[in-house]
Amino acid sequence: MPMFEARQLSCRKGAHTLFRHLSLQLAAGDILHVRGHNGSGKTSLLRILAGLARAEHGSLWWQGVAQAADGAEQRQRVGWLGQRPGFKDALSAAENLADCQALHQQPPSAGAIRLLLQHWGLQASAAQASADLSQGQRQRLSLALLQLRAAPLWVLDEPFNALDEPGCTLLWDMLQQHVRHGGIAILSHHAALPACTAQLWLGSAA
Amino acid sequence: MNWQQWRTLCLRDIRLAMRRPGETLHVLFFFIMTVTLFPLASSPSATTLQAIGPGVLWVCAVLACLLLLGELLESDWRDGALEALLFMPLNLPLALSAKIVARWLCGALPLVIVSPLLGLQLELPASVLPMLAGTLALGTLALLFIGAPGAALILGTRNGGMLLGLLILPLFLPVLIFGALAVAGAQAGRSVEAELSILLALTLLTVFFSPLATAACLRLACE
Amino acid sequence: MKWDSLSAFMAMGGYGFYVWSAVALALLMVLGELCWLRHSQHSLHHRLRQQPNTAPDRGWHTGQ
Amino acid sequence: MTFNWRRYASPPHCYRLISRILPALWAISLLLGVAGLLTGLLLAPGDVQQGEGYRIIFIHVPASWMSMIIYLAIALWAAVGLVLNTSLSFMLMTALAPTGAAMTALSLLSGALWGKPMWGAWWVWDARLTSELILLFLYLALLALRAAIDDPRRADRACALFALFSVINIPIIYFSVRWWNTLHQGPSITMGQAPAMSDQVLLGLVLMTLAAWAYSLAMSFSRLRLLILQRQADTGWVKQLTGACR
Repeated sequence: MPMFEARQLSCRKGAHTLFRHLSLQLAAGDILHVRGHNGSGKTSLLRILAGLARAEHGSLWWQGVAQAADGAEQRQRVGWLGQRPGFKDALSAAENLADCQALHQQPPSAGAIRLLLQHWGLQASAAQASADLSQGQRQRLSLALLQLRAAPLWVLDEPFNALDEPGCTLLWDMLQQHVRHGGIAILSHHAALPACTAQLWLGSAA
Repeated sequence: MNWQQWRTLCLRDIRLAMRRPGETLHVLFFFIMTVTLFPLASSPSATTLQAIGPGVLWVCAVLACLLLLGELLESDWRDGALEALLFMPLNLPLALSAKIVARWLCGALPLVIVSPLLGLQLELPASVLPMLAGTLALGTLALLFIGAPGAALILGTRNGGMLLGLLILPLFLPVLIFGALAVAGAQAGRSVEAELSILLALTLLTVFFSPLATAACLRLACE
Repeated sequence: MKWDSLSAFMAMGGYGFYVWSAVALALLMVLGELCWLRHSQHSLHHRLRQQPNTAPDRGWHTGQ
Repeated sequence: MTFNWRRYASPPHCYRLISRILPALWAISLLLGVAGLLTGLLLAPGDVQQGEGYRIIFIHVPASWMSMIIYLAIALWAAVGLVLNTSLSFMLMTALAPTGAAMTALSLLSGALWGKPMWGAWWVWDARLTSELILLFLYLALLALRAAIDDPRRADRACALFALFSVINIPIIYFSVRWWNTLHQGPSITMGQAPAMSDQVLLGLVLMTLAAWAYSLAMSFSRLRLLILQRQADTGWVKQLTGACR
């Protein structure tokens, strides 16, 4: 029985329909790569799967249990990475991580935060306001926040944007580790990703 | 959702307001300037000022609250912190009430602290000033809570700021009417027991119910 | 019949201006909404016939 | 065969149903309007205090009632739309709003026309008239919110949420305006109670109210037809329909 399932999803943007009767099943340890040219509805699909947006028709199922249409239950299980950074520019990286820790009811531990910052190469500018970080560093901070949340289902919208070579390898290691621990990842990326277990083409296939 | 999360959110917003005091200070200066416009526009004579005093202070406080509400969710919406809030294990209405209270502490309390000085400028008798500050403190809290759903509705729309005024000014009227009446009544020596209790009732009503509407509007805005 | 002559009816006991302008306003409102409806109908049918997938619509008034 | 009401929740069926009853609705509203005006202006006797000027109530009172009832209808359809997630109820809500705004404006203007001969002032700070003015602001806010959001689905839900949130505030607003009015003006300047209701006046009022009801329904349903076509532009039946009447 698949861990996460979507049935007969359909989504409309204004007067025209992006996709219809879209179904997918994902078991623990799967990485789904959503592909499609611009405007094919990749982001809309990801927002529906994350429980942010509401599909025109269709439903989401988690371990065989149908999820409420407003997406509240679904969002508790999802680690979301969208186009927007998701942290406050005026606060420093360390403060953002500490707030995220507190808001997720995790015991506050400076050690875990220091480890995360070192892992993502942000310890040098940990005290700087996040606004002064480079675009790549800001993406790394978003990924660090995602790792801190430790959600079973990750929905990532173009996570490789603005990442340099070491950043991409760090992201891959995190994905592999997440999937090895029985998690699921759904991500969209414009280029081919060989290590993904499944692919989903939106719009007319290339 | 436990109170430690509520405190974290509230403290985070207060820290943000302290880090960038510009936003809250420009609302305070706006309040002071608009109040001083009225004597210049009408006449500095004590009788006129005393007649229009309470109304002027309350209208300017309402307009200042409108500015505060414009900023309430805008910055969190732009950098995705609101989206992140939706994924956290917390009760969304309660979380939003934390943000509104933080905005009230940083943005509205300075207005309340300054209002007695402006009251003196408008020839209000000294005995009325504590009533003025008290009703403004209660009233601005009610105004911020009433306006929060409107602030959430205009996220992501074109010219949201102008639309916000049109959306929530009609809803501000009950608080404005009873607040101004309370101060005017105190000034005239009447017992303002009734107006104060209705103002308190309005504040409690909005503090408990409008976060639910704000949460619904927010989920819609983040779709 | 209350009025004995047309002129008395028009004068409406001295309040003619107010009563007739109220009636005129009501008719104006009805005609205004009908014209607005006609305008929306034309631009909608024009747009529907022109290209099958229409631009994102904007609710009750069809934008130019 | 049990009559399945749900069938009319789907836009194509609803479109056909409306197209069938629309001509009849327009005819009824015209008939009632003419009958109401005739009884009001021709048959009804003059009022002893207000002379002939009171005849404006045949325009003012139905318009005020309709402006209030339409806002409640908007809030009802907003709630139905949010609960059942049917796009048709949002469309009906959107179709009702302009007519409600027009009725409110008409009620305010006719109120001013009535106030001038009676109290010598175009605008009277009466509790009912002031609340009517605030209702107009709420209608304008609803229409502005509708126009500010492009994506129709999101605009529907935003308007629905605002309509529900504001309809709960209307009684509070009316209560506070009445309190403010009685405190400052005292009961002297109010619109006064309805004039002595002879049966012709009552008949005129009832006819005009029914005319206002029929007119609002007819106008809203006409606008609803357009909205259905617009919203279902890419579906087969609309293409076939518009193609057919090329």
